[in-house]
Amino acid sequence: MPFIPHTDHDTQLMLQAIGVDAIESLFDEIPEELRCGSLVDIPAAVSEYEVGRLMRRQADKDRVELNFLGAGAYEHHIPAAVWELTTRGEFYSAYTPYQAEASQGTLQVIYEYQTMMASLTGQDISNASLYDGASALAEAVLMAVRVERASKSKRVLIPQSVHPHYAAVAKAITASQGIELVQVPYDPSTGRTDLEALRTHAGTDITAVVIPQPNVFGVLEQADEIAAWAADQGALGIALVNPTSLGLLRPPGEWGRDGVPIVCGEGQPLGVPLSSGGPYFGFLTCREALVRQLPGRLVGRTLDTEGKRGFTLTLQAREQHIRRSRATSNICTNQGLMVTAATIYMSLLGPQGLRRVAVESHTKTRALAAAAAQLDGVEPAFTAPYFHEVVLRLPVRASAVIEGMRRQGILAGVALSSWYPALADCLLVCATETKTAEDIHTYVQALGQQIEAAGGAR
Amino acid sequence: MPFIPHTDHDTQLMLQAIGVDAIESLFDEIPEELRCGSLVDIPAAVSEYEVGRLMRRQADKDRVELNFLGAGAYEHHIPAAVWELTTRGEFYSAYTPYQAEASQGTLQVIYEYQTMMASLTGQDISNASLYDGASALAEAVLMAVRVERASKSKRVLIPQSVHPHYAAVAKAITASQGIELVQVPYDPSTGRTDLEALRTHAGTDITAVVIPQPNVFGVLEQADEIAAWAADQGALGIALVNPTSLGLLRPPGEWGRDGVPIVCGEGQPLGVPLSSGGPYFGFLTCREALVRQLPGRLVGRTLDTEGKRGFTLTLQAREQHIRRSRATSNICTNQGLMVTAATIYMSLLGPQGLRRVAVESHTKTRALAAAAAQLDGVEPAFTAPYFHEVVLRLPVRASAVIEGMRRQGILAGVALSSWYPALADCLLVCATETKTAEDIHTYVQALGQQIEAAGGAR
Amino acid sequence: MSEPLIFERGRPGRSAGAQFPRHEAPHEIPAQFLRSEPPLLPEASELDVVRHYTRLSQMNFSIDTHFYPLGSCTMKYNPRGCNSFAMLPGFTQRHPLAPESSSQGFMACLFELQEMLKSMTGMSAFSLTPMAGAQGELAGVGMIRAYHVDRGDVGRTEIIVPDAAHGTNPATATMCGCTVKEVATRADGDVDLDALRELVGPQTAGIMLTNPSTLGVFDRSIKIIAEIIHGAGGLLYYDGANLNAILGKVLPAEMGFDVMHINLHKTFATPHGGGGPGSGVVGAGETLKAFLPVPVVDSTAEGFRWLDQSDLPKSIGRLSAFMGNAGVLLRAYIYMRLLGREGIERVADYAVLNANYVMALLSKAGFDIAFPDRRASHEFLVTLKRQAKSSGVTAMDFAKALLDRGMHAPTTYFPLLVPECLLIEPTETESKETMDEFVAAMTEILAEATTDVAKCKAAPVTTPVRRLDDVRAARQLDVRYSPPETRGNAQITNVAGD
Amino acid sequence: MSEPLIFERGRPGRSAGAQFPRHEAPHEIPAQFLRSEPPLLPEASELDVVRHYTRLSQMNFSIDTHFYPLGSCTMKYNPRGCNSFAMLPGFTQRHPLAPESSSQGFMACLFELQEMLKSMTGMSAFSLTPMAGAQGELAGVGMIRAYHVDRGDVGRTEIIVPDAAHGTNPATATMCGCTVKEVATRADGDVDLDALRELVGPQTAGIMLTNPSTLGVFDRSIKIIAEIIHGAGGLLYYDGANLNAILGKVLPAEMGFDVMHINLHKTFATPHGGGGPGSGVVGAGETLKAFLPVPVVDSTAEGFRWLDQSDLPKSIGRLSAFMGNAGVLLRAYIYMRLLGREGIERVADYAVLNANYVMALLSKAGFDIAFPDRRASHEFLVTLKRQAKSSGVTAMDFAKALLDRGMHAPTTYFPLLVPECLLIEPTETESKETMDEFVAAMTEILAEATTDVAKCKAAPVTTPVRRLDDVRAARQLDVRYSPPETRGNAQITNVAGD
Ligand SMILES: Cc1ncc(COP(=O)(O)O)c(C=O)c1O
Ligand SMILES: Cc1ncc(COP(=O)(O)O)c(C=O)c1O
Repeated sequence: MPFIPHTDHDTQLMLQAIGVDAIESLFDEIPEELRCGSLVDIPAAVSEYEVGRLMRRQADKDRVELNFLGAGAYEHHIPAAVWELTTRGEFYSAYTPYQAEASQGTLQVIYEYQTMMASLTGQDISNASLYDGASALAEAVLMAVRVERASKSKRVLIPQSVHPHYAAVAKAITASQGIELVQVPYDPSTGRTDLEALRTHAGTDITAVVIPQPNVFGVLEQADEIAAWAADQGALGIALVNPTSLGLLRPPGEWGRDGVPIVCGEGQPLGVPLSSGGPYFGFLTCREALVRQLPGRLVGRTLDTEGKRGFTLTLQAREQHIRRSRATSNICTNQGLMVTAATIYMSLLGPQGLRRVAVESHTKTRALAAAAAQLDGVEPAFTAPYFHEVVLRLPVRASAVIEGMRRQGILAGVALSSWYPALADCLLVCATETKTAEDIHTYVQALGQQIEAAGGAR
Repeated sequence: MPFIPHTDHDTQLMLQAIGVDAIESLFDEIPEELRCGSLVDIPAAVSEYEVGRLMRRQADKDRVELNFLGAGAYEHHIPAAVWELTTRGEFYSAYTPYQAEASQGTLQVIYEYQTMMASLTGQDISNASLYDGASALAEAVLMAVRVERASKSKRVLIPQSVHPHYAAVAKAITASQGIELVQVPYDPSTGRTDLEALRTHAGTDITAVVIPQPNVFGVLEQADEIAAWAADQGALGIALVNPTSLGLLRPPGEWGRDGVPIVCGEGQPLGVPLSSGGPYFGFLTCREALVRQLPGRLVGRTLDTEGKRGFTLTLQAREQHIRRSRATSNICTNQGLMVTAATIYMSLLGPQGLRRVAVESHTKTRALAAAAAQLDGVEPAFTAPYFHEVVLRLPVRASAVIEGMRRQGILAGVALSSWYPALADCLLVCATETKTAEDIHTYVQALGQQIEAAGGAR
Repeated sequence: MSEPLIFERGRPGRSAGAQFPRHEAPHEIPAQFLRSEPPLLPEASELDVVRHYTRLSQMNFSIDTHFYPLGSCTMKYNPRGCNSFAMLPGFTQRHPLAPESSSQGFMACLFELQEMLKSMTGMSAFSLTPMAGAQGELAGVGMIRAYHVDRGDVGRTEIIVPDAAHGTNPATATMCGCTVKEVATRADGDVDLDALRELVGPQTAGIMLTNPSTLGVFDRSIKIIAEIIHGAGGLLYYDGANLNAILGKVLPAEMGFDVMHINLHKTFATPHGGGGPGSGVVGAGETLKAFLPVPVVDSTAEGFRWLDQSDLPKSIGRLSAFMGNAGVLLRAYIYMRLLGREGIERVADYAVLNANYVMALLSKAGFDIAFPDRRASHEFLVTLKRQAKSSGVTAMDFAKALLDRGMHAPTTYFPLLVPECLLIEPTETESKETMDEFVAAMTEILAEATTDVAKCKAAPVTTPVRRLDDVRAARQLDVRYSPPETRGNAQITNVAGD
Repeated sequence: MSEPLIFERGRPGRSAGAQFPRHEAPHEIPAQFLRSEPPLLPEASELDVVRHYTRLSQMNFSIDTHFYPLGSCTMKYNPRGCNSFAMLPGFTQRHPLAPESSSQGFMACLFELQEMLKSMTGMSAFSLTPMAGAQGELAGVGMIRAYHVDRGDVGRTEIIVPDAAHGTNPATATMCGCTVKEVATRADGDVDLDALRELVGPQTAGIMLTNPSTLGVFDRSIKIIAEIIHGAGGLLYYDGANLNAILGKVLPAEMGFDVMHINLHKTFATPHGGGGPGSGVVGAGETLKAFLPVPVVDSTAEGFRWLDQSDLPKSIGRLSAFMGNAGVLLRAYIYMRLLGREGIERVADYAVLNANYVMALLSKAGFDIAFPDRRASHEFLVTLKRQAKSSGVTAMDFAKALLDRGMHAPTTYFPLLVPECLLIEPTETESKETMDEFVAAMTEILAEATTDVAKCKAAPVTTPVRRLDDVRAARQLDVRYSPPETRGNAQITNVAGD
């Protein structure tokens, strides 16, 4: 029996000890009419060899040569050590570190992680992770509303340049608590949030303002101006950031005049593979004064009975298992293993490595944009500076080139039409440090061919 | 600097402590005229990302769909746990367990391994591994010669049905010690060693007789008869066996009247991937009385100063680091990590699993042979029972089908022409438990097509 | 055994030089966007990092190293094959927005997973996106609310939750904008039906239940509960955290549940990873299936495709940026294929056998079982109230004393209902010998609790640290490292804990 | 911490059921070939096995967990990337007899490896097949003999070996049918040239040397040694075990060596794996290259191809069934690419810096350096003769006391020449802090050796076992487990050890 160690002899001895004849008797409290029959629709068992072969076949179907997709999930080099260490049984198969003395490994990892994320974002405190970037944004909004109790409107401004999936998740999670998410349009020429449009909300009891940096187009927002405006309005700033970018870019803690007090984002770029969207992890950091409203676990350093340094979960009274219906969030299981990976990743890269990755990702995307702009009818859609993603305007519908390029082994980018109908001819493209000059050449060549095939000029 | 932790500051402090100005000064005892210049022919450094991409490209070139090659290296299912555990840093990056107290993990693994191998082969004692099956055969021959000092001839009979690479290795390693390896032909109809030919050596001071089971053709030798004859001649029997087969077949310790006292072979089938031929490991087991002549490391169980059970290397006086020029062998570094994998593999399979693998490998190969024999002109070359490899006689030169089948994604087998010119139309094929009925069907279809293409009948 | 922080290991200027681009081209990002100070990340060599995290890992208890009978958490063996295959490059490298045409392998796995989940629960449809049990609950309660609103019945804002429920249940109800009503538990462990009848009304959105409950018993009146709730116009949410006890025995849909989640990281052996990730896939019956979160996978003649909000207009929407914890889903899928029908039907048999076996032995050894007249489900409760009273040795002391005996502690002080309790769940993957060792250890501690209280209180002594000062941790909050030179102001102190 | 044997964990009839075929078809092998009793293999669940070997692994010291300054062994960091890429499916699944047409990826790596090895040694050609240093030596000495025989000079059967040489050198010479002549070492650590001149003659096949020697010093008279040997008609074998100290500084060919091996598991960071596997690739200059073992990889216009005995008729033949330890070769290849030219040139710099640094500090701390007037190579010798005499605390006691301080011991009692010695090799991948900690630990033990001899003798106390009884191990030989019921006769006892 796979994974069940009982020999017949064991089972007999155990039944005897319990004092029943058969395992079936142990279910005798379940009303007979509730009992189901055999699960006939579930396939018969296969061996590990067979399932391995099956999975290899399925996985091979989805392999592609070159991936230029970004839009919230980024392909970076992940040092081999990251996952060789992360999948060590002691990390992989441990539970939440409630028994601190038996979990110092995990606890110290989280403490180190908290330190790194707090510094990266320019905040005082980082929690131990949330599910993913989008749900972290939702939690950040809920947190802001709890913090800003003075604001009765529960109105949160959210730029249209926030990843549409993130906006959707924030809406789905916060809607039933009477929170209103108000969109702020972007400037169609720069690709940045339209500050004029933002300012029309002045004096209307805004609870919080979400500031994406870079935004979904890869474009760098005028984060200082937005942060300052939010502060003027008495609204909490919520930064939504890419952690790789913070190897190079100014952290939200330093935006505007006094910095933004809540920062969230997607941790995937920090050593987590693309993996079809998950498991990733959301991060959430904040100013010290806000810690009581912070959702999620937190690890603190303390002393043991002999005065030795140790780590333990702390301020648990914020959490569901203690505060129940009045907790800061319902989150229990988080994304601990991903945090382990990210901590190891950041340790291996260090400040220098993370900066290099940021710079190289930026310059590779710039090189791609420049090369693509040599194609007739292709140009960057926006004028503002960008980080490591760029929106290219094509002479054809963007969706028209995707499938053709895929057949050439290239994932070309995201056709923005389904998210932004006005950008039907726009393709969101990302090159990271993983792309070579040759890769970029291959990309641009293929793009030219597919534009031609779709009826555009070459 | 990859892998070198020194900051400039560290280096300065260290040089100061030593009392020199520059690292270069530390090499001042090397005569100037010996110093070389820069290693200009070696390529510049690449990052882990770059080398990963390069290696992936190289590895992908060599992938094939279906492998029916055996001939000394066998594709079996390897449980995922085997290598996830074996590559844990504590096993992977440890040295030889000379400091026993700091190496109980490795030592206990080897003790368990020794137990399993001794039982599998029906012997008393197993060493801790040799390099591979072929060099284990060479060491077994040397051991037999040392044991059988009474025999002055140093003549060892070695059937032609021993894997030709093994015979070559045994020759290369033993030749300079004046050992004569005398070939014994196989019976061209059964594929077994020709007992008549063997018996012609009666009374000629034979030191030892090598008995392969199964032999290179997959055929089961008359091991009992050969073992008994060897004993009659006062020659030591050396069994050369496939360890998978011993899940099902009678162990050499029980061959003939009193069993064969030395057993060697290739451990690869026990959880070690094909990996282009290595690292594998050779095993060598023997009767208790022969232990002083056993080459290689040995782990023994003993007690610590508090009476607790522990493990340590033992009988080291057989080895080069103690006995130097009079050691049983020059072997030092062995194949420890492979032994770890094999021990975990055998633990996961157990007696039932190993037997199943043996039986299924046998029945799959039989099924293949039966299906292939449906093709015009294809038939088994030999009549004797076989284990999990079979020699097929084709209506064309065997080498003629290999490349065509490869292009169809199938490694067809070994064309025996280069080893046995008389078998130019023969193909040595192996199906293991990893092959499904569908795989076998695919194989036979492709074989038919390629025979046709090569001008043979369909 | 202790290990400095990775920051303490590093040195300015040190790096793992093979791990990032060797060169840095000049960039063109305007200065106003750039950070002036590098972040506080370790500056360490690759060996520093490998050695540090290898050593840290050894400071953990885990399933791979220790028996881990943590009630409600189902710490069963996490097969290594599930990990290896889920991490095949074709899966780990697949971008979440890859076109359907290059996603058919992945989508096939998800579709089959959806189908298997339907079979084993009786639900009509599943959505795989929720990233843990709590998010599954959020989805489910959100669906219940959306259903009522969709029918124009906007006043249903109360969610009933048993007093023994897991904390995520009431917390979820609140997050969904509902009010929580607690229903009491009877002395025999089942829900108090009279109390329940009094709670329901036109304001009732629904009830959240796990069955078997967190008390380790199967609620025999589940059918009546369903009638009461349905009769009042409410719906039933099944918290699938305890599915291990009834897998292949009872379909939640048959008990009357309208919507449910399953913690794949419990029943289907995906690893807990020191806190996560998990997966809380959510299934619904006919009433609620239109409201399931998106995306879900559909099978068509042209292959698998994603169903999104436009396909499922009543959906409560999107709960994750992409497709939930996809890698966890793959691991669970692989596990289900390995178990197969026979194996899945066997899970509850042996999980329940193990729990009842340990319960019987502990009872004989003199422990007080919280519900001694009931069958254990896959877990059961011991109460140490008597011991705490007589000798002062508490459930926490037992927990720590177990650590010294090389076993992880059971869940302590949950459910809150039962004083000084240990919730013990061996899971089906543990052997009789291991359980016998556990019983022996418990028995030994029980004896020690009368003969050597001080030793009980001093435990653990074999772990990397002794008992930690939780109050200090909260009062002198120290949740990040500051290098010595900056420590003065950056270290956070005196945020009073609570 | 202790762990039963896996046999003691199992139970008859238990198995890891996912790991082998679920069915067994009837087979047709005649009964006389079948075994009557199943072998003594564990009967355990997958969890039993995973837990057992995970726990065993934790009982080891290793580079990944501990500083490991084991002289002559070059225990440098084994990069994880080398392992991951060498284990790509295309490599692990490649059958050794796969046709050249589906082996071009693998063969390209080997060919480039051969070329890089030539560059860094000055040799004319390399064969990659030897599976460890000792087999490289076997190849090399075999080639020397074959060369003499090929010239008809059959009387050259003596191999000269320094008295400080590693045991594999004399053992190899014997395996090659040669007689060993030991040459003495001078007080300054270099070979005694006068003694050497007396040893050589028409019977001299050659000499085996490592330079820097196992004494941790570079033999300055190497050119003269080469002249003496070559002058007498012999050839020089270079034992490359200490290459780490001179990589990129001196080419062995320039020193006058005709043939050599490199331990890739030392200089090129392939893991030692608890004893192996390694790789002892062998290189030769013009005189001997025709005699290299087969196969080797050749590059032609049509791609890479294997050269076999038919291509290289003078080859000493085949030393492994297939292509040596191919996976080790891949790891070393990857490592060399990661280091690149710059990195390879840096290895010796920092390996030698580290050794000289530790030597300087230990000397200051009061330790006796065996060759105090010499530069250390990548390693150096401390002798504790004085301490052993005055307090009875031996090199072995120091070694064990280091274990208690969380560091692996240096090599002890090798070379045999220097009494009570520790051969200390930090390697270039260790940091200054780690070495400072080592020096502090050594200094502490040195103090303890006068103040608390009993404690030194009692060490180690923090390891899973205390000092083991080696004599008992040899006298009451117990090298395999026997289940209780068979123990009577199967247990082996009283084979006197020696
Ligand atoms: C009974 C019960 N319900 C719900 C949950 C919440 O699940 P998760 O931690 O996956 O969010 C748990 C998990 O501990 C649980 O035990
Ligand atoms: C100086 C020296 N020569 C030769 C060898 C033998 O190498 P191997 O163990 O790889 O056979 C060693 C290894 O320990 C060594 O240190």
